[in-house]
Amino acid sequence: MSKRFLYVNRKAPYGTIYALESLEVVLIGAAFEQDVSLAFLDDGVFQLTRGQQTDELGVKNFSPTYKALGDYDVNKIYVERESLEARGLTLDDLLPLTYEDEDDDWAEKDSIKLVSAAELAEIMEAQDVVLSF
Amino acid sequence: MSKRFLYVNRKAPYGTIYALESLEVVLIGAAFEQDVSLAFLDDGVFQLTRGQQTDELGVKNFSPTYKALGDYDVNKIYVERESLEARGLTLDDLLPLTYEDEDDDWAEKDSIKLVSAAELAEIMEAQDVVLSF
Amino acid sequence: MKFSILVSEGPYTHEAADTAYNFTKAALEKGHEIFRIFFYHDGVNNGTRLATPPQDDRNIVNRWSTLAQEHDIDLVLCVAAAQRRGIADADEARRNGKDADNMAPGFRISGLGQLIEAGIEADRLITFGD
Amino acid sequence: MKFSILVSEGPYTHEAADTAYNFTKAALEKGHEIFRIFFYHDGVNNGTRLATPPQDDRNIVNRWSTLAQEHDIDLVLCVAAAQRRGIADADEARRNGKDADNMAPGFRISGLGQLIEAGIEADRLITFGD
Amino acid sequence: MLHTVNKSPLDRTTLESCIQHAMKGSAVLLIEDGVYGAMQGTQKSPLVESAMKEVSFYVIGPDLKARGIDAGRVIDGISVIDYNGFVDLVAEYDKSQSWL
Amino acid sequence: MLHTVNKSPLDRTTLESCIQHAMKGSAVLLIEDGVYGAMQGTQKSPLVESAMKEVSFYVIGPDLKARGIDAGRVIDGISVIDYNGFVDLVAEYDKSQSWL
Repeated sequence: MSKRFLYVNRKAPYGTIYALESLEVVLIGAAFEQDVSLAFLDDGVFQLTRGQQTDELGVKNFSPTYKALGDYDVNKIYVERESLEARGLTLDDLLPLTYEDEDDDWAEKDSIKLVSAAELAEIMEAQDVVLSF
Repeated sequence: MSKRFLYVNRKAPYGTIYALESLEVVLIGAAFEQDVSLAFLDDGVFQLTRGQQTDELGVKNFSPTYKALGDYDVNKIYVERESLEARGLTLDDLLPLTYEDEDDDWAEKDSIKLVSAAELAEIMEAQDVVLSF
Repeated sequence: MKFSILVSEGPYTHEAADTAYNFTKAALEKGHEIFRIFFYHDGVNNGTRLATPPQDDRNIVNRWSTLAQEHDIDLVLCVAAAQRRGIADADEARRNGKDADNMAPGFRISGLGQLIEAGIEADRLITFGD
Repeated sequence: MKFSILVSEGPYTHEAADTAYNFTKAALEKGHEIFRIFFYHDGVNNGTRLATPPQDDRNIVNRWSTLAQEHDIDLVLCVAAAQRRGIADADEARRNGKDADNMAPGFRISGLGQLIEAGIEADRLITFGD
Repeated sequence: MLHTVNKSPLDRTTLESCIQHAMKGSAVLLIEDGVYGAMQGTQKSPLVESAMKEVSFYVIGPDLKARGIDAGRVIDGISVIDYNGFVDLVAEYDKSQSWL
Repeated sequence: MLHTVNKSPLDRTTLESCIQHAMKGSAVLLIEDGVYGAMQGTQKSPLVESAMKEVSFYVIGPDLKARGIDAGRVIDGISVIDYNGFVDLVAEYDKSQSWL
């Protein structure tokens, strides 16, 4: 019996290591055949912004890895609307994350679902294991 | 020529180590014959609350050390009024910190000065070195 | 009931290691089972034997080692997090060409899969962090 | 101008160590003098030679060691903070009865007085922390 | 679900975010610096007082005592518990989420 | 005085406290996660925009770029600088205070 795992991301990238090390857990966890979802809220939505360029900072740019999540069958990525709005962002500011749906002739679909805080609360409540970073 | 050193304390005690390790710097710094002031604002005012009892937590109670500051000639301790008020606290909730004034026949005087945010800004501006924790 | 615990911060700097310890002790006293304690992020710094805290303070590393010994608890340091931060057992040190190791007794180093397994196998997973 | 720098967080976990490094490099390139870099709180974790970060990432500890060697910079780890967190040179390890040490080249361990002195002697003291 | 909050609501938005996502019938446990959220008469007390209509609040006694917060200053209706109570809460609710 | 802020104003009260204590003629430099305070159109932009009448604001370009914040989204009047500019600011002002 598989469990429902939710990874909750509430912190901005680069200022601290939590975003990067959370992603490492998700990638390893993908091999365990559990039901996996990711939630991005509060400053966590900044993890998914397009156009990250880290050369001048001298640190590793790990944002391309989010685009690989679809290949790992991690395609339930919930982004909270209220968090985006408070930061002056829209979905267009975020990386386009997609996956190929094997139940629909491998059609390319969006992994990101924009949800309200109330909807996200329901999603959190529906999990078996919640890991927060 | 002595420099004016200000130690700025903005974090609550016990949740993180900054309050304790800041105090260790102040005690060592007291031996250097500089002009020393301490500022407590934001959650830093919680460092000075009376009645701290850490037995059940299993950590060291370092709040008695603040009372020793007067003996180290550290007696300019600024507490911000707005920070206290936002936390529902008054001076009566804080440790009574005193020193003996050698210029006034060793009379016992209060080390804590309650100041407004505007006054604290002036005090910060009047320093040579500001160390923040 | 079977608990797994995730500790995400190092000793002393954040209270997380204290809360995790107090929680674990209470759980054991109430007869619960601790499936595993997994140390991630700066949490791996709980597993160094080179710490010498002041004598009038608690010794967080030794507390974990003692708990592991007395209750046969599985204390796992994440290998990737440990490598970044310089925590190594003898094997890891050799593999990485280091001339010394620093892991404390009672801990072992393993992969992140052990955290996922901890979430799958236990009835509850609880996280202590910053 | 003469700068002193205080680094209050460990490598990787917070950006402070990166900002401090980038600032130091820029200051040196502009011809300023670095009187001392003092590592306090978790900042002492910048000084372990046992770290093995991923090959595609920066090596924060080695960067400091190289900087110290090339520009003769005084990198000081606070002894009290280092003892709490398990960073030791050979002398400290012997004094504390430890069987190993882990300090990286280019660093030295000393007291908090070195931080106060850094504040007194330099024209500017700037802090990088969490 | 059991939510834990370990940050001061005067310093961070964590408690506010937690409350916004805590559904009716769930519990919020204030630990570490989160216990400042249990105090009466602070700028953030109304946040908790209004959330208590739908959510049960708990606070760790040893964390309150360490910080010198007398039990009499805790908002009415918040239960002060020890680590045994913490363990019981984790067992009682089917899962926990730490708001870090 | 040069003030530095390294925390997101959406997560912490740090920037607000800094601004409250920055006197006329001083400078605030946004670094690390503090650079989110330089963005237009966020819930906290008005805080910075109104403080700019008395205080000069700067932001670290490499930190903006790492986070994918285009220079066009920075509040008008905030100067984008690199680490050389950071060094110059520290030299220019007689002291610095880090709001951690």
